[in-house]
Amino acid sequence: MANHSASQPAHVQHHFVDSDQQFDSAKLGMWVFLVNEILFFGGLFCAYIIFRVWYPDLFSQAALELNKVWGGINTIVLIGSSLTVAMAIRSAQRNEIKGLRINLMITILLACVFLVIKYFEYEHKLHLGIAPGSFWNPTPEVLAVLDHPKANIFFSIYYVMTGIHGLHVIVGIGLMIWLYIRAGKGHFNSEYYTPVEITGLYWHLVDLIWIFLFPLLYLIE
Amino acid sequence: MGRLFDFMLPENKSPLTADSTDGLFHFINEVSLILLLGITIALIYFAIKYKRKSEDDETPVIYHNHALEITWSVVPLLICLVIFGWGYSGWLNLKAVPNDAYEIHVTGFKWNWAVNYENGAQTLNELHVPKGKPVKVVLQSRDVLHSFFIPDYRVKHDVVPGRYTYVWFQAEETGESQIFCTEYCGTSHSDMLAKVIVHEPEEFETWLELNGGGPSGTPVEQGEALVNLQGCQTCHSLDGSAKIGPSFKGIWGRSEQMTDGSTITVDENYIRESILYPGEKIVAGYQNVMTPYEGRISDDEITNIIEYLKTLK
Amino acid sequence: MAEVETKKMTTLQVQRFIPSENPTNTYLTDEKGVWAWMTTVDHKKIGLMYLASVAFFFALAGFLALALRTELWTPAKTFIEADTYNQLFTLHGAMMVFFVLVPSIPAALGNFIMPMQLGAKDVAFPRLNLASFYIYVIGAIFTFISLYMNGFDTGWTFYTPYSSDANSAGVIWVTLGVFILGFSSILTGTNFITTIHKLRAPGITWGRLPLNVWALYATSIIQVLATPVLAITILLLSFENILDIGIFDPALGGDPVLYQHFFWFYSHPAVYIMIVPGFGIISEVISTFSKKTVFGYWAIALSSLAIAFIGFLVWGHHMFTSGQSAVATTVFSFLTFLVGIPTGIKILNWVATLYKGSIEMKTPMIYVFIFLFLFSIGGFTGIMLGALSVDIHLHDTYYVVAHFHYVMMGGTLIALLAGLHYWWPKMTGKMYNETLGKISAVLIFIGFNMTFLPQFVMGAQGMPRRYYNYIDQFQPFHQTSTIGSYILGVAFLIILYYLVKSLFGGEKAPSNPWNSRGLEWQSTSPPDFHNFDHTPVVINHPYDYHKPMEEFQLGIAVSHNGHGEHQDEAVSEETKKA
Amino acid sequence: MSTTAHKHEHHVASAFQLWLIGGALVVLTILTVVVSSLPIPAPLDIITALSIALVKAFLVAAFFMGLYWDVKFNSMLLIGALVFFILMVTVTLLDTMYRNDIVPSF
Repeated sequence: MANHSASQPAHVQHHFVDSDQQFDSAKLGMWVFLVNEILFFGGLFCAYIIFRVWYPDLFSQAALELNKVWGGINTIVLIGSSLTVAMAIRSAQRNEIKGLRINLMITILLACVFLVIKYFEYEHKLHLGIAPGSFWNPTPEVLAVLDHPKANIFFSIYYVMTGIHGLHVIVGIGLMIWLYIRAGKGHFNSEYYTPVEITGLYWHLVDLIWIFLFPLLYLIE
Repeated sequence: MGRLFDFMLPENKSPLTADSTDGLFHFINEVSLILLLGITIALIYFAIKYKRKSEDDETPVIYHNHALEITWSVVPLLICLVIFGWGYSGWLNLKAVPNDAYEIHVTGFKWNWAVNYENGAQTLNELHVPKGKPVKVVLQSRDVLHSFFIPDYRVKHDVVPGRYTYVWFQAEETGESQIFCTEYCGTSHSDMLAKVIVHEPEEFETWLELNGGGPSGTPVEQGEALVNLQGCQTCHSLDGSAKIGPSFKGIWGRSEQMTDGSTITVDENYIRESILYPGEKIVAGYQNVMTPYEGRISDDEITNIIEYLKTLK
Repeated sequence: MAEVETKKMTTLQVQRFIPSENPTNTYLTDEKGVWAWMTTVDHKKIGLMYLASVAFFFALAGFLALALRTELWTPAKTFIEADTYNQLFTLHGAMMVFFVLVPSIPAALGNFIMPMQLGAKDVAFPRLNLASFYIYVIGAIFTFISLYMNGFDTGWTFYTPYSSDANSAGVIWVTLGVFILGFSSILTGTNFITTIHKLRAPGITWGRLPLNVWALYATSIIQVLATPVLAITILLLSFENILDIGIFDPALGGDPVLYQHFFWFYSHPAVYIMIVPGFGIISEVISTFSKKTVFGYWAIALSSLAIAFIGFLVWGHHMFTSGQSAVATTVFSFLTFLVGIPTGIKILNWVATLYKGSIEMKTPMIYVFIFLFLFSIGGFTGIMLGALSVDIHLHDTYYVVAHFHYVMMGGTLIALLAGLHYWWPKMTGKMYNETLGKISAVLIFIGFNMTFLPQFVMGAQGMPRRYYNYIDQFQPFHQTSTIGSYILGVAFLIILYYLVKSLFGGEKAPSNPWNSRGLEWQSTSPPDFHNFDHTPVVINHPYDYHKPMEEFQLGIAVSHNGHGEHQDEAVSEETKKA
Repeated sequence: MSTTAHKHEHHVASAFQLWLIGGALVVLTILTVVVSSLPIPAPLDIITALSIALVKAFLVAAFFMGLYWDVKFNSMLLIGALVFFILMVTVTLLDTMYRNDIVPSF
């Protein structure tokens, strides 16, 4: 039987040689998972590109219905949260648990702000009857700007892309709360902060996706 | 010609579209058979020749053999390139419709093929074509994906809702050929069959003349013709048996229980609604599967159908 | 167990470890009880749980197949209605693909064997491994709920707009089930890639990786890259059903052919997810039973990766008649032939491995021979279907049905059977009845060919697939096929019988019954909870049958957590000794 | 590769650097919104917007996600994912861009 050597810290699982191997494995595993995420969203971007190539007019018209100021503010909110996550990792690396918790808290708040803004955007659009697929039932004012037979498809793509992205934000908030609690229990230090690191990677990817969603949906007119 | 794998293919009735396909089919089969025999013989020979004599058998260390490996990579590659080129040219031929092709429209819908000719003649599940003349069949679908397949001519194409697709062929002998639907389309997918009926050219002209100009006769006769053309009996029997939908027998004036619990007596307006918007009221025990006829049928035609249904006591 | 002193060392000394023939403490005795099994993070137990689930679904879907074949005995109705038939073939396909073939080799056998072949104690993320098993279970539950909700009759491909039409509660549940199932596959792939990168024992360089591990590596890459696209496709399809978003529905302005692109972008590579791990098993078994170095190690290893890569670019060959553009069709056809080449190379390498070997026709080896024959036919008919003009004629006929059964059943399942018989003594510590094993292998061969050879003929004659009724001329073919399927059924029952029997009354298996040089055979049968009671050190190629067994039984006594840090020193020192 | 020979120190980014990257990202976001309001002709506006997005993505991946200091294999994974995404899009476009539907003549 293999036995744990007393020289290894408690967080190292039995099948790893040492802390480094465990950290590298976790990080590699997370990157492989991010590859998944990229191709998952890749399918949506692919649908976007194909419909855009088919109906370029539709996309430039429909983008007018999206508020680029709020979209831009949301982009900055998300970038800010990415920055605070990076700062949180830095705090963990430097053994500053207080800083870690503060940064995590700011990240959670910014993510909530993002969702609230998103909620009002959705709310506004649904109010105007700008709904996906067969629920497409726009008011005359909208039709005056956007009279395209495939407009419902654009908004299907819009809702699915931003909706799934929003879902990722919600999952991210959950993870951050989990980290916040664990940090409070003193689980993390400069030797062991793997969960913070890999959640950070996830959060940055959510940011990355939005960095592309924003110009593709809001700005191309 | 009498080739080894002739037994696998149906009779070739449209050489212009089928010859290239058949030639390639035979070529691949023959090459594959030779290679498969080679592999099999090698396997059996090695298994016998190098059967284990004792647990201490020594085996040679052979990591690789460049000459051999290059041979068995390059030769199959070359064969594959030949096959690709051959298949590609045959396929281009299937796509390139001759300019003088006679055009016929075929609409696939659950679970029939409606055929429309240039002079307004219509048939259901019968594709009448002249012999010795290229025919282009323009395909469209009313509901879901179907696929139009005539094995005797080696042609097939998916029938896609919202788009037109086509196949062409040139039948060289009179007689009948089978048409299949090869894209799964629901309950009666396997009954979505039709026949190509090849006529002598003059005979075809006569047939076309006779059937052109749309239905005629009394409203009841016209209604019956329409019900036949639309393939209504695929789902609605005339003998009282329940199929996909309720039977037409005795439908007029019948009281039907709906899925929402209400009861409706079949009258003109109910029939009209059920043809145009079949999803509105569903008879209990049946599914909502019928394609709406809104925009595909005129009020006069509906009236004729109603007159016909009244006669089905 | 080998008696070794644990020492603190800077340079590692290598000792010989001869696995005990009478292990007292194995992974099977370590944790007992249902709860311990259900919550275990041991890759071996999780592998066995997958194996049991896969066997369950295989039995279920196989039973459905027999029902389908029985229905096809006569051209019209034999004993079930058209709607039932349509649901059964859909369920047969969906279950065989998503619940049997995809997880069969990687998640069941791979989970058990791969960490042992690496000399690791477990996969990189054991808890994730358990999670993916339960995700698989949840996916299965969703599928059963779907059956309760009127079922689904769309075919396993879920083509739109048929699948997005009305009355589709069953479709929504099953698509969500497949969506969930996808994550099981993704997590397994993620886990394996990390394990292969980070947890190799000292001395296992990329050049000494067993071919089974190479195959699983290629498989995992495909899983990671392709499965998320299935997830998003199937999610969009669910949205299509629930919310009518219309991206794939022509009635709302979408494009049904786009769905096919999305679907096959996963589902074609998925074919390689199913077959490539089978290649790995064949390489292992063929070298063990011919007691000879594998011919063309790198050719076999790298052709797996080549297949994985090119396999991503050929999905459109499922769509030659769909109305996709001529340019795309041409490109897809061309690339399809390119993917045939590495596959052909593999087959010839295996045949060449037999040359001048010391061949022992044990049950696993018989399956390898069956594999080589059946898979070759599957490959040749694949070339036939890749040829554009011929595919137009053969598309969606029984020819295609026969082709993919030759590849998926004649390939993957036969390879699975080879692997199962090969590793059975290691997994259970028991030997199965060799005679019955050989009899059932021959029965499978006969039954299989009887079932599917006639389907090539009737397919080429024009018999379309997914037909409940058929025209009379095809009846003799269908009847031969049905009889063949019964023979297959009997053969599988025999296998089930003697495997289960071996568990309870089987002869005790030695630690290395086949005299393999593979690392997984240098442990006890069944293995220790931690696979090895030492850290294995590898200095030879896994197929170096010309070297004595002693050189394959090396290891260092456990130091910190199991693995040595200084692999280079260890290897060089041992090389000097040898 | 299986085990690392030395215990390596994880890179700790400097706070200044992180703030700098964050600032750059905000500036680029404002820039891309402003540029989108300018009357730039059709293909160029997409190219500008996407170029800015790519620069932002690079900054996030390289510095926030630490790829710049990380083992190269992780960068390879990211690039590999993008390559497969691009393959997926281009090959699908081979179909969708070159379909020409025939129009019925009667």
